[in-house]
Amino acid sequence: MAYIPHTDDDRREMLKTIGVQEIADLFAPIPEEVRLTGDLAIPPALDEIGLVRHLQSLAEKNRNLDRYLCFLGAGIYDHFSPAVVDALISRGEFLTSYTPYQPEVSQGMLQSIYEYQTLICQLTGMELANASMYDAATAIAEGALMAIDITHRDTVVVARSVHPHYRRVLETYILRSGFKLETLDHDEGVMSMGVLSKQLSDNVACMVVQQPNFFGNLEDLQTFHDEIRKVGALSVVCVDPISLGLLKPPGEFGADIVVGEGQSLGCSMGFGGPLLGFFACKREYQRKFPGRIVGATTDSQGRRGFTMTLRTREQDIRREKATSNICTNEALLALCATIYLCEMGKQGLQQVADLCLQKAHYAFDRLCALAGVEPRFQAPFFKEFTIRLPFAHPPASVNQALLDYGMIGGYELRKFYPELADSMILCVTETKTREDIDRLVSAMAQITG
Amino acid sequence: MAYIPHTDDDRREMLKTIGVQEIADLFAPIPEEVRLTGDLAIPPALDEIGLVRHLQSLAEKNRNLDRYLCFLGAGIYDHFSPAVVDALISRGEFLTSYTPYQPEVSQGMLQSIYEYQTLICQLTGMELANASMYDAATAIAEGALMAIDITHRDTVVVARSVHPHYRRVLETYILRSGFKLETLDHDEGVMSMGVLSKQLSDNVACMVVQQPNFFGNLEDLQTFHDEIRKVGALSVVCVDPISLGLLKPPGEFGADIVVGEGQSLGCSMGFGGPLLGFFACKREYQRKFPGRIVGATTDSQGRRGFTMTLRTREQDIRREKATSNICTNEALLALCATIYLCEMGKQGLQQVADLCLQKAHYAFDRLCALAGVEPRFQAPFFKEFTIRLPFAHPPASVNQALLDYGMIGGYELRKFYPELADSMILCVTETKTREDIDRLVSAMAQITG
Amino acid sequence: MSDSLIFEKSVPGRRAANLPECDVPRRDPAELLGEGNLRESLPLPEVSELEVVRHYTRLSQRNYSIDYGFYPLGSCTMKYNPKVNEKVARLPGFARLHPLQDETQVQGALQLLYDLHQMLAEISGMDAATVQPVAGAHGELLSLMMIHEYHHVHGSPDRKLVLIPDSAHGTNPASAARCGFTVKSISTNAHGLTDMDALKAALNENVAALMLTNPNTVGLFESDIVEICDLVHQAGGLVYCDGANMNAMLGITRPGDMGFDVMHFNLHKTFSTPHGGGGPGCGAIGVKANLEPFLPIPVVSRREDGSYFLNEDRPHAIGSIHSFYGNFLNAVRGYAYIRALGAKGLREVGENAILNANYIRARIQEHFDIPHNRICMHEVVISASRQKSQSGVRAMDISKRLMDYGFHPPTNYFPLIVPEALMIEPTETESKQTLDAFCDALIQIAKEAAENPEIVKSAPHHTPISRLDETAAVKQLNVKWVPAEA
Amino acid sequence: MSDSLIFEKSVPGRRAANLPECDVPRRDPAELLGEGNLRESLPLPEVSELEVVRHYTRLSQRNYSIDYGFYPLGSCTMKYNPKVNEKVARLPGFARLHPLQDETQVQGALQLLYDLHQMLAEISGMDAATVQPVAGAHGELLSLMMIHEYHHVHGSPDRKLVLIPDSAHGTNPASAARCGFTVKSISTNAHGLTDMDALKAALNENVAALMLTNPNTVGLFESDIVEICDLVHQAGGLVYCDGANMNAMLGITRPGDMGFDVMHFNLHKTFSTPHGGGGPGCGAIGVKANLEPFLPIPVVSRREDGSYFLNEDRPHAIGSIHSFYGNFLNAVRGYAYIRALGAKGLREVGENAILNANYIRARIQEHFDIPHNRICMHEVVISASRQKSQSGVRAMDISKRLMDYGFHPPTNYFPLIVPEALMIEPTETESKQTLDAFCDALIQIAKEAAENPEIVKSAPHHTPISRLDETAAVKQLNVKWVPAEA
Ligand SMILES: Cc1ncc(COP(=O)(O)O)c(C=O)c1O
Ligand SMILES: Cc1ncc(COP(=O)(O)O)c(C=O)c1O
Repeated sequence: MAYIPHTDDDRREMLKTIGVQEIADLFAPIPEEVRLTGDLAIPPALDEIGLVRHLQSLAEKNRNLDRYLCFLGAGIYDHFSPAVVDALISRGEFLTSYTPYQPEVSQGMLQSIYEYQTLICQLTGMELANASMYDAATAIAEGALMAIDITHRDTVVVARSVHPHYRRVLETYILRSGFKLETLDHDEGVMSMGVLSKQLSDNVACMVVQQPNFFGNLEDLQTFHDEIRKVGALSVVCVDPISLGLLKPPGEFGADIVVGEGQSLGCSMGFGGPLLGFFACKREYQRKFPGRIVGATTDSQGRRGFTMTLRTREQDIRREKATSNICTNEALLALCATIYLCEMGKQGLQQVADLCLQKAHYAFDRLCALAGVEPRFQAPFFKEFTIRLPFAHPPASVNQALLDYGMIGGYELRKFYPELADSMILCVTETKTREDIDRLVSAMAQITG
Repeated sequence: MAYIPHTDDDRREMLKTIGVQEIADLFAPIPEEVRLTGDLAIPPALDEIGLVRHLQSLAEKNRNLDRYLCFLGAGIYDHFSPAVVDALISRGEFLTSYTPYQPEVSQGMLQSIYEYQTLICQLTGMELANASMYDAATAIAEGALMAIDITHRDTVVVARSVHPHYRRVLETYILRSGFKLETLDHDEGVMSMGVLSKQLSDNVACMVVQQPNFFGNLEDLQTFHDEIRKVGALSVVCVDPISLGLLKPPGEFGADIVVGEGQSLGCSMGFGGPLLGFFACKREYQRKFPGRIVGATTDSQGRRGFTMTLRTREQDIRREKATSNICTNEALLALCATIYLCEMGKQGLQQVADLCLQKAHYAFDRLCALAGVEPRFQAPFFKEFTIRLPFAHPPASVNQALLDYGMIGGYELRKFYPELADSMILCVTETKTREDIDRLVSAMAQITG
Repeated sequence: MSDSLIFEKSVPGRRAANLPECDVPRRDPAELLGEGNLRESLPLPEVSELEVVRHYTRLSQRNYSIDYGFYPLGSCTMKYNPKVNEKVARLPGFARLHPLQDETQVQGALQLLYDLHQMLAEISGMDAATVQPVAGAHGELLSLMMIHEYHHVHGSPDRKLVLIPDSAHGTNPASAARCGFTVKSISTNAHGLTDMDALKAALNENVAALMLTNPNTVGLFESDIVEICDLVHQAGGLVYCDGANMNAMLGITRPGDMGFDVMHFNLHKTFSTPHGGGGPGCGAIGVKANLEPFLPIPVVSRREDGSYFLNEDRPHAIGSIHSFYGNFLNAVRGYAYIRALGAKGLREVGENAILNANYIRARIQEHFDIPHNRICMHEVVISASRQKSQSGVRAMDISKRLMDYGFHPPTNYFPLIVPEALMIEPTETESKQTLDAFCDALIQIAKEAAENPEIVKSAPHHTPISRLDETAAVKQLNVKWVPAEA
Repeated sequence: MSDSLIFEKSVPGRRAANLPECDVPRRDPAELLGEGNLRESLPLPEVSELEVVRHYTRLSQRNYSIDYGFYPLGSCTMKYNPKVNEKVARLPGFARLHPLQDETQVQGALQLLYDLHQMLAEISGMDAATVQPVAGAHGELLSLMMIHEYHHVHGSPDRKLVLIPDSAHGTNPASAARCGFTVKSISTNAHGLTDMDALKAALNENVAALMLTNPNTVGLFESDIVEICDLVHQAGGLVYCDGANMNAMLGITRPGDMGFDVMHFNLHKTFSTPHGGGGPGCGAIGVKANLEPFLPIPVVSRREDGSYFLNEDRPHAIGSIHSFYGNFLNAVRGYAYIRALGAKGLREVGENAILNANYIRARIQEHFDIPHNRICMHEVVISASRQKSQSGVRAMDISKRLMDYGFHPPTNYFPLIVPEALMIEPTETESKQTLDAFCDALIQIAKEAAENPEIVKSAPHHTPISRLDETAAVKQLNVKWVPAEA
């Protein structure tokens, strides 16, 4: 049962037209020695009833966030996705189309990509945005490689306050491409400008920074850009798109390349995938940026139409000289973000950002009022903050205890930041009510009391 | 927040165009004395996040059948609905359209109604089917009133082996329309032809029978039709559409009116609604049947098109002389049944019916092998059967116990059939595996052991 | 190009559904069911799943809808159907619930019904409500049965007369007849309102009830409503409100306060549950205390301990009109809509529905006859009489031409008392831009009717099919596909 | 008519989302974030929810898809995307799961990944697999990084050369360059297969790997594959299989058995996960034991007690190429597809994909040049050279004309080695009727090219827009909307 419509008569007629006796005759080009004789050793076929029951039983083995209050962020966020988003992206015309190579029959996808590119520029304050990258990590890596290509320099510097998983992927891409990667340590949870100026040199192609950074703190982007401009290095700024409802967009600090994770823009958490890497840069790099892009033009009757453009940078034409090897991207997630941003609109995104800010600070203030719980850093923060827990109640055990209160606790910093083993990052979004936060605080009080 | 797009500027301009100062001026025609002064006393508005959480909490208070094995039938069935059904009926073009009054822009709905009518005729062996009725109960009632209209007789007879809720609705409709209703008792779970022939007379407009009947047993439709024809009464046969994958369709017994509940055809249980009453009859009654109907015709260029037809029977034109007062019907459920029947197709529906038959008999045989559990009747059955339980373990207590085994037990007959208070009707459909049935049997063994 | 029928794509032996093998020992169906009970053939179509998806995806693209564009079908309140309601109606806790499960297992569902009934009563100024009726007409039928029982219990079973304005929707007289009442039509006066003299003349001890639509089907508020109700009550009759036009009253006024004894709501109009191509709906009714005892069983009741149950201990109940408890999943959608809006949101709906209708009236009044060109409620009824007399262009022609401009036509030829009627109901969820574009189109069509009537009479020109031969559709009745004789 | 942009429908002050009020004491954002960090304005559009629904519903209707019609885009395997996979991918147990939840809370997700890796390895004849790459190109990149590390660890870090057939997809050379390799093109012989002499000539101790697509992009099986692998291995290189065309091999043959060391799958081609307008995909890779140590972290491992965990204790891992574990919800869809088909179903896919491609080849061979007109695998590559020489009609013109017949065109101008290439991949889920209708259209277009070339050169005629000015799209680059200067 493989969704195949052919009846025996169909097959007979088709074999006759082809001029062979039976299907196996069509395997002639396949050397005998590599033809399978028996069935593949995989479980027997499941009918649709059995399949759904099996998948439901696997899903039931997971503790999902419809049943637990989630205060865990660190790159994937429990933001609210309005019902209209999934209702529209699940329409077959979007879901089951492919890259819009033929514009005359794909204006639906092409126009929505053009609208996505516009929204990302509006959000980030940049001049040009591509159709999408795999995720924030690979968007950072491709941005860094683009900076190397533009500056012809061989070294990338990344702040240690950038998400450790992003830094791991950046390292893999940069080292495997034969270039160098240096890390600038954090100082009390933010980049230290003093150390930065010392560590920069004229072989630095670009510096990667995250705003807000991994600990939730705001970096000083103005001084950062002043410093790197002194050595002619480009900036790659990874942003939280929800924060841009309130925060000054990186474009206004003169950022060269702005990337980020678009999961927060209406996409499901999906155990970490699929995700959406958005990518924007200055107009002057229009020959250098990776990925696809859609442009507006007109048809023979002067009607406006949209088409994939600047194609000569791409792999199917430039092959080894292409600006990136990306072909299939995260198009449906970009559509998801597009519909989310239109549904939120100007006032909605500001309101979501403000709700996150207010609730995170309400939680922070009430938690830090508990004996034994202290703020880990002093820097301003947006929707995530780092707290230090009492010695007797390390993050892992607190999180274990929180589970019994029906909550998923914060990110345990021990693994990538040994020096912060006693601390965890908590995240509070618009989906948490005051009562939810109060329940967290009372649970923490009891656990660490 | 009521999905209203107007800005203050919009409202100002519109009031100016209308020529009034403020909105309240438009309430002038509403007498002062009946104008509300304060707010309605209903709970404050919920934002979408709060709304979904609230509805989820209400839903969580119910024990749903994704978490319990359901052996309860009695009119609403846990049949399998392929994913393709909900995927297609939730498309906005079907979901948010209304009755296709304007054919040129509604061919999608009109053609699918024409296809629905064809499928119901193919299933029931009848010549004409309408676009849908509210549910099986009202379809029976309207069928009986149609028979009264055709025969000019004033009495309807209904077999007591018809679903008690259907009989209650039939009684409400018939008595409230000023006609008479008589009930023919069952004899060992089926109609007794002897009693039938005695009770029939020439003031009987029609007799209502259900196949399989409420107890799951097969009635003798051939003799039934022979008997009622003797007194010139019409037949109203209520059928289980899944059983028609195997059973001879009522049309082949010369049934006049065939109705039934279409929920089994891919529609969700939804705590008893919305449902689908299908309605079919002989071609000769084309002036008399209730509800809407779609016919094929051609447009000015000879292209085939579909349109609502035989309109003059309907309420918007015939008013008090209409064949029924129905306007809004169960159109989307009819589309659901249409897609279900195409997805199952000839072989699929036969297979579903056969699976139900085989599994119901497997369960019946194994249960009746238990000490203390006996078949209540001897008649052949399709997917439901009635068993008698030991005195010490009445149906209600057995069902209560089954809950702890993660199962929803059978229909307790006590309420409408006091003489069968010791019995329950169990239903086994294609959604139950052999292992599920074995679990039921072992649970029953322990409970009644 | 018209798409072929699913049956014309069928190929013997083709399969779609992926069904399980039989995992229990098989027995011969003939032995289990009796040879005579088995069908020889099952002539259903045989197509693949991809063909099913393509067939109905393509059909959906040839079906106008609210999600596609402006759908001003008068008296149907084609407002935006919120997607969040579809999401919550599909929660397993609601969709995967059997109606005969023990009450202890369905407390969430019963609580929702109970709370919805309370809110509907409050919104309408009634004392109780039930969502058992699944459509407006079904609610009319139930109400008339209860009125019939009321008079019976109050010793005047011979009140056989139901007064119905000539402008009423066809379901009103049809429902009355269905309950064994005789219908007497009440004329509409020159102002488009109920003719008080005709009413007074018709009132006597035989009158069981007056069925009144308010705002009426000419889109006007029955300003004498309080006096009308008093008159009927003094004559011993009850007053029924057809609540199809409730959208204009939300948060502004209430039928209960006007003196109505019973009314039906259309959740699939006023409370945004989707019309689904013609259904399912929900025709809940609200009743004053005098009619409460006659509500159909089961009634959702609440015990002291806060638990809910299906109460059938109701001696005066008129019986039941549905196999279970009505269209529950539409009750979930209506409940979600009311909880999302709250009192303030409901009032906004009423205000903006009335604003939008009057805006359209103001913008097109020079171009079309408006029988009663004064403040209207949620819909405006115009007439194409001027066009008809000048160039023979009729209401239907204007409707067909509107399709070429990308709009779904208004309701045609209703109410019957307005010649060449076009009933336009914008609803509150349409933007000013959309209303302006619609008015511009109507004004353009009025111009075409005057200068180039042919293009209007032969419309539509930009639809998958042109006008259909309706007479042939009746004469050569073809209501099901039959395979061509082999 | 083209639909206006969402930005052109924006009206200041309009709102869609229904968001909560702030239920905690508000503090001044400037005080919390620092004045200098606040943006002055947020120029996002302001529309209503109904406008969002209508805008994207109308846009979707102007977008060709598999759900709408035949989509024979070569090398993309546009087979039916089962709706059941969308249903299970939306279960809260998968969609509402955070990747950093403790392992004990996500055992169902880890088990699914573990079992999927096992099944992919078995299907491809490899020893291990990972779904961390989110597209084929991403899988290529990962594989080349692992090949690079493999040579490094085996003492030949200077193997800098990757041999790639001239017919390969552009992602192959782009990925190789991205890993610091130099690319050497291997020519295709007159039979459309790898030129063995050219290969032998190119093989030396500098060769890190051969990247080969099998079946190749001319739709033919590389019959010398076993010898090819041996040759490369003897020269100390590894052999990478571009598995984009795996649909032809399912259940029939396996890359692992041919000698390949590593391959990528495209779950969004072979295993039916939807293409989503260009993504998301899943470019899982399969590796032989020799490359297993270099798999990216974390690796989904299983303990003796049957529990699953994310294993980062992998000293030779090349690092990570994704922020978490790949496109998990597409892994769920791929997993569901394989479990639905089982071994027999997978074989049926391979057989019928090959049958359908050869049927099209046989039906149109008289009308178009077919460079290698012998048994093909899952796709057939034809050339419009005959038409071009006779009437100047090019492959692109034929593609545009196919739109007028209601079909999505095949892939154009790929592989580059076939002039005026049209790559047709029907997949196994299309019916004989659809294939016949497509072939009839192609034959009709061939006739038109001969008798009335203009109609083909000026196509498409029945699409929302005609051919676009691609040059202007580059010259007057307009890649975002900007508000008209006030
Ligand atoms: C004024 C009026 N009354 C009653 C009805 C009947 O309601 P339903 O279609 O829900 O049966 C309608 C339906 O359109 C109507 O417009
Ligand atoms: C032959 C071939 N190789 C590689 C790829 C790249 O795969 P993806 O688009 O998933 O990155 C493609 C994609 O179309 C292809 O056809």
